[in-house]
Amino acid sequence: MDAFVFVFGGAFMTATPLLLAALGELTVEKSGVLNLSVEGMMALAAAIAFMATYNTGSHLLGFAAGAVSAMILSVVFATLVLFFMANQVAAGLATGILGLGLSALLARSYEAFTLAPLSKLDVPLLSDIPILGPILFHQDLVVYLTIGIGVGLIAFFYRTRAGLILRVVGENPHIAHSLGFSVMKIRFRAILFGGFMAGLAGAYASTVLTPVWSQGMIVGRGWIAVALVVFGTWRPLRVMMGAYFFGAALLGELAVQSGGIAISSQLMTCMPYVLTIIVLAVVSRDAVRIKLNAPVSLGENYRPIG
Amino acid sequence: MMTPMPAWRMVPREQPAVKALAAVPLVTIGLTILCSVILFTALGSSPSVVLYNFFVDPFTSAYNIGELLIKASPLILIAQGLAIGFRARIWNIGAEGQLTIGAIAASLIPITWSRSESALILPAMILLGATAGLAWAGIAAFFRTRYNANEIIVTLMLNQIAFQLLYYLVTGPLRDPMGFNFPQSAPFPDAALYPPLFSGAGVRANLSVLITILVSLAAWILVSKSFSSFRLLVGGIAPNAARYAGFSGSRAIWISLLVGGAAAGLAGVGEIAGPIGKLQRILSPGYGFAAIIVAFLGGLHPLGIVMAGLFMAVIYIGSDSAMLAADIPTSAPVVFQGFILVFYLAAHVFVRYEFRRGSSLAPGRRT
Amino acid sequence: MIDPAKPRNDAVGDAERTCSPALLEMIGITKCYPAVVANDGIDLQVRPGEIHAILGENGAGKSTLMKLIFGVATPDGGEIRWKGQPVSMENPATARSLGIGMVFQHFSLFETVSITENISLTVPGTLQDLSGRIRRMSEEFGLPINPDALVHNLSVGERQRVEIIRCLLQEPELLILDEPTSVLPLPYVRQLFATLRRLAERGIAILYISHKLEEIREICHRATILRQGRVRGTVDPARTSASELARMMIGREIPHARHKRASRSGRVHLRVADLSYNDPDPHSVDLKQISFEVRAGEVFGIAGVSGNGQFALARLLSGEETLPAEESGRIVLFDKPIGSMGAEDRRARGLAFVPEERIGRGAVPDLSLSQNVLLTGHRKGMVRRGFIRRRQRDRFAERCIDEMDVRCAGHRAPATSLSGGNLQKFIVGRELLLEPTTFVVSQPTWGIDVGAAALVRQRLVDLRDAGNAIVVISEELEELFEISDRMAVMYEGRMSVPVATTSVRPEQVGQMMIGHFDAAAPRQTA
Amino acid sequence: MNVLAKTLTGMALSIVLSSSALAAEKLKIGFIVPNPIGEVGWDHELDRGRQAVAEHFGDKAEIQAVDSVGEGPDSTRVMNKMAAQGADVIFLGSFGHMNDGLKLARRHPDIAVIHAGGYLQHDNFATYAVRHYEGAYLAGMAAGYATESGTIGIIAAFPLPEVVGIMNSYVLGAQSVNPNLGDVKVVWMNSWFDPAKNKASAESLVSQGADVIFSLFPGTPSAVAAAEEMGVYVTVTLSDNTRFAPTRHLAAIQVDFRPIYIAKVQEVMDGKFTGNDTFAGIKDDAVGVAGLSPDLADEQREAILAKQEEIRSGAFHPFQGPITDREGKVVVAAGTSLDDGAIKGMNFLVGGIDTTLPN
Repeated sequence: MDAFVFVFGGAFMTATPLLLAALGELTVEKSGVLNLSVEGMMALAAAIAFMATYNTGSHLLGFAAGAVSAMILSVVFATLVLFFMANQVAAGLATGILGLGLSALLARSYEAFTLAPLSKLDVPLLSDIPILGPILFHQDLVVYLTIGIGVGLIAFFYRTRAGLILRVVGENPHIAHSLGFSVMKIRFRAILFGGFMAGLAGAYASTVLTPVWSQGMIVGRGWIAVALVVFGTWRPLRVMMGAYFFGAALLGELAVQSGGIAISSQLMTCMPYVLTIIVLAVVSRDAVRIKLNAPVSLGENYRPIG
Repeated sequence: MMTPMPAWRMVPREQPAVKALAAVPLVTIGLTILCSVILFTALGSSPSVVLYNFFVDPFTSAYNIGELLIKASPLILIAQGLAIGFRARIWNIGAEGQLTIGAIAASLIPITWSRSESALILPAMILLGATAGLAWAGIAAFFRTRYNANEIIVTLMLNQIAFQLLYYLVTGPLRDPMGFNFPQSAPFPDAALYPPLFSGAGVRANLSVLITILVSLAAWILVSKSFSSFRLLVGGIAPNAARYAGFSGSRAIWISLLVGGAAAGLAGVGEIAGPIGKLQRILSPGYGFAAIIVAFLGGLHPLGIVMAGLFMAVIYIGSDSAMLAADIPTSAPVVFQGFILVFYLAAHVFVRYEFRRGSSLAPGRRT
Repeated sequence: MIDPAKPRNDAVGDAERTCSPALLEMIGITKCYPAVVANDGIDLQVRPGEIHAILGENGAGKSTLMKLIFGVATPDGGEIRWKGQPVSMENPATARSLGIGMVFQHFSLFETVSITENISLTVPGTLQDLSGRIRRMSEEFGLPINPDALVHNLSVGERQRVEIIRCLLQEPELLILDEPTSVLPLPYVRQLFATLRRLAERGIAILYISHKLEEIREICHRATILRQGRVRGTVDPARTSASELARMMIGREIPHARHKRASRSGRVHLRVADLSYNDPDPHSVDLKQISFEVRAGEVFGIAGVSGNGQFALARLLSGEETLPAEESGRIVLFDKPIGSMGAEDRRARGLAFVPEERIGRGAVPDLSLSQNVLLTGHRKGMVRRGFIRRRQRDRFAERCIDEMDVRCAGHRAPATSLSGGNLQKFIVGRELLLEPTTFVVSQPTWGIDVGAAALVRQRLVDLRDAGNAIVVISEELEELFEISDRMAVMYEGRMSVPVATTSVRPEQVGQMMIGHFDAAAPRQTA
Repeated sequence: MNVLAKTLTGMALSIVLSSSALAAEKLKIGFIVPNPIGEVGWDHELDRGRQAVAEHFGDKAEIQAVDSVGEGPDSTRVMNKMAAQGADVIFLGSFGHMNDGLKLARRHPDIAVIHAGGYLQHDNFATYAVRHYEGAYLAGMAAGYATESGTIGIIAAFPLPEVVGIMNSYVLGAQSVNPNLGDVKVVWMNSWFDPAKNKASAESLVSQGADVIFSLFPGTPSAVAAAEEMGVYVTVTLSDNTRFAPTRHLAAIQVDFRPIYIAKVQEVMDGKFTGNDTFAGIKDDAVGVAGLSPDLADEQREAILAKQEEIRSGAFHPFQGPITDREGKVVVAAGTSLDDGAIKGMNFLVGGIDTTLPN
């Protein structure tokens, strides 16, 4: 394993929890809802998934348990914003706190337990290609599945009727309602899917990526996922590239250090954040592009009238 | 052929219901208590002991009340600043970073003049800290007004950058030369510390509490009486009307973020010149985020924020106390907080909406 | 009064139309809202192949009636019959499945998706299949559109075509059009009429909602007139004079109280010179080389169909939109360039403005009337050293309520609680109390009742008579003829040469509104 | 004074001072630990110390323990609460508790405060630390023996002096047994806690050719588990981590706070407590090497254990001159060894470490 493969191959794993959560949040935001509880949902799912996998030895059960737990939390959020019309920012933060607290409380006796790692899958023949083989075809199953989900979401948004309905609900819930679509139902499903994805992301972080449980182990990845959605201007492909870029940037920093290159490591650590701001500024300048991709009703609650 | 719809409908109230407004905290607390009884019983602790420690113990001694004030102070301070932006629908999520930068900047003075006893040190720190927090938030304002970059993301990213800057400074340039290279600055001289309000007795409440009271009073007067605040409000709830009136949108963004940043910076000064007394790697246990919740709990109203800040502080202090007295895990109070916030947000709907049976539309709506 | 339940054969020319049984029948339909009875015992019959007008003023209950037919709202009493069978319109889907299509006044189109995708939301079929059908449909009915285009990039006329095609794809037997020409430039109106006639020939019934008498007389076979939620008659519009229709619609003669004309000798208050402006909104037309001046003691009217640049011009005059500093001199107020000034600065120089949108622009819906007074009135002693003086503010609001006869629950009432007419009176009153020397008003009487409209017009004339300059932007030609001293017409971002109102006839101005600016050229006065 | 008065006074006193009267029989001991307590690591070892105190003193001590009280303004409150509840001894488990602990000690002269890792003392504020670097030398030897590529990688959080000291000692140990050792690579995580980054750091080092990695105060075992997964040897601070790398655990620096804790509590009971500093090492059984891999040859293992005894007896000092830093400057002259002050405030890197320290 050389440094190149480490950065560009490892970026897939590093990016996977970010991408899972970001694709979920993307879907939620496309429906016009801003859910800032991603960090909390990931933390709760990480805890539950870890406990499930630890006790059953099954990663599958871990992912399932994690996804369900985050979905339960997302139902709390959905109830607040869809039924009680609570401010979405506040509701997201409150639900997030609940998730963080529950994760630490429920898994407190599992502190610093570890799991057997998930084995990597070699794609026959392809993984033997020099450099590209180990980068692209020597990853764990979830990495491939995540990319699959991303591609599936692209198809969903831009090739299916349901995806179209979701997008238009995010653009204008009033018109969507007048055309007979249930804004509430669609938004609820989107929020639930966001919870599901954040759950997978948390489960991946604790049962595959690290694989260790520690309180607070999500350390801001949920927030990065939220940022990635804006960074990718609400386009799944760009979000996927952004997540990969972010993963590569995080690992690149470590590779540069372990290669003994003398750049201030703190400066390197800041780079992904600085770059996010710069890229955001560049893409946001094009108001038409933002207008065509950003869900116009993002953050506004909708109450059907009549 | 008529199909009467007997379903309940939410109808927005024309004015917030005063009765509901009073009921919200009661409903919230009632639900939270119910929930915590279940939670703490499940954890094997006596709910009554826990609840006593949560809600009564914080008021039982001068020391505890002092702690309450010193805990509430940064929360209220930051929330007052943030609320100004939130009313104008400008979402500053970066108070934590602004607090950090404010603290770093203010610490430069006592670190540079570590033996000074000048009475100017403290005012200079306050000024520098607030300015630095303001400038840090100003970055987000710049990107928003100049490049239309979403301020939520920019302020979030600026948080991370501020933390890295702090780590770099306390492990490098600003660390105490006499401190065995530990990651912290030299302790500040007394002239750089907020004087305690009640000398002796170990009560830590200090000048920052007074500053918070003053800022809250100022915020109250400004929000209820000032024209600037009216401009910001209009910009938030009816942007086209603000445009029509000639209230500048970018000015609202600048004011919102700068005021929020300055308040957070001031809170940062309050921490390093108060309970901490030096620059260290951890300055705030998430005040910047908790303050967002305080702002909303307080209904974005200055007086409400004071109440909400005190309430949050009670929970914090109470949880420390409950941890020791009832032997509950450290994370339990966080869950407790989460429940309170969720219940509050749910209960608050009754202030803004009333529930009616029937299928009628909003009143007065004709087509 | 004609009983619509018993069709009058002599009312309609075409024998086939009259003889066929009713497609849609409404019997005693009633719909109440908490504050008002919007529809009161409405009876209506629509037959296949007829273009049936629903004529009425704003607030007469037209739109409510359409919503009941289309299932957007449900009636409180009465019966709807479709092809003779009682039906219950639960929701728009029910209506659509029966064969009813509706084109709303405000289009139900999503900006960020293509025409085909928009249509696919309500019409079944694969995108590819739909795209082909849209293309065929657009050729068949002379409604040219490109199915793959994003709605975002479409003009208003194109959007309306999309809406119509969307309805037609569902093969409706009844098509409802709500104020279809209110947003349509005149050439598109011609095209629309041609399309509608073609549809009617194929046996599709059309319900045409409008308050524009000439249009109805031109295209509709029958007209049902509504006033205050009740049917006031069903007539053959082609055989009924415009004034008769108007009388039925308004309930009395149109007040033709012409105001005394002003002598045009005052100094120039407002001068616009060679103003061009690229509207960043791609659906709006750009302004091209607009020039005019307004003098003390005159009302200057700007006519034109919506969507020809009037509203962008209004924003540029009010200061909601500003010009770059080097172009500031294109708008001059009392010899002072103001083009790059903000709205507040212009107001301080005596320019007041009433926008066409009342809720959310002219007034903040959730705030009280007192607070709404602050929006523009803060210079009138309501703010001292940055602080609001409540007493002065409230007194101002009360004066405004008094002088304009605003019906409300006092100055603490939120703006939303006022009816459209009362809110407009309040906003106009507020701006008048600023004692402007130059007053720009956009759509002063749009959607308000006749009484309120008359009061507003009277106040504008009073302000003129006091020696001030007034600009009125309106789509209502009658209104402009009533109060303006000179007028110009806007068409596709250009403005005609202004003419004296007394020197033109409405027909000439109508020609100008479709771009024939030379229609009144020989007698121009500028 | 008559009997009645004596009785009344006694009753009053016993009511007023009931808690302290009880405390006279039972010593109330509070423990504050900065993080959640796991299976290994700092907080685990601190907690082991607490358990030892509980066992050793049995009925004579009443124990109160709180974990996850990090540094920051809130730790003060927990300390004060303990003090208010009549604690006689308070153990503070984080360097970050120093200033608040000191204030507490000043305010409550009757409470013995015992603080981990600080450098300031007071009459009733004692500090303790362990000579981690001694064990690091031994773990470094194991790394020197085990590396085949000659490349060792170190993962550390932030360049704190203790960390630098451990790193130096470790590298010196490795160099002492392996003359072919190449430059030691270092990744600074710049994060106090991030399991995923910890693991990625290990992978990064391995990708650069390291076949032995050293996880230095990681706060999480994820790098150790990663080493097992990648098949490289791992050495680690604080606790024996064999459970996380059953086949690849090369050596651990095992710290043991138990002797220090018991000694301190005994001092308090005997009234001999003073605000001194304890810097305990192998000699005091507070540090040692543990979890040595069976892959090490017997003579290698013996050499390591022999070196441990040399350090115990004082015959050997890891920072024994001559030692040169990265630039080749002599930082410890031949024939001398660093004193404790210099060790605790170490701010240079010995030659052969490929990284930089902030100034």
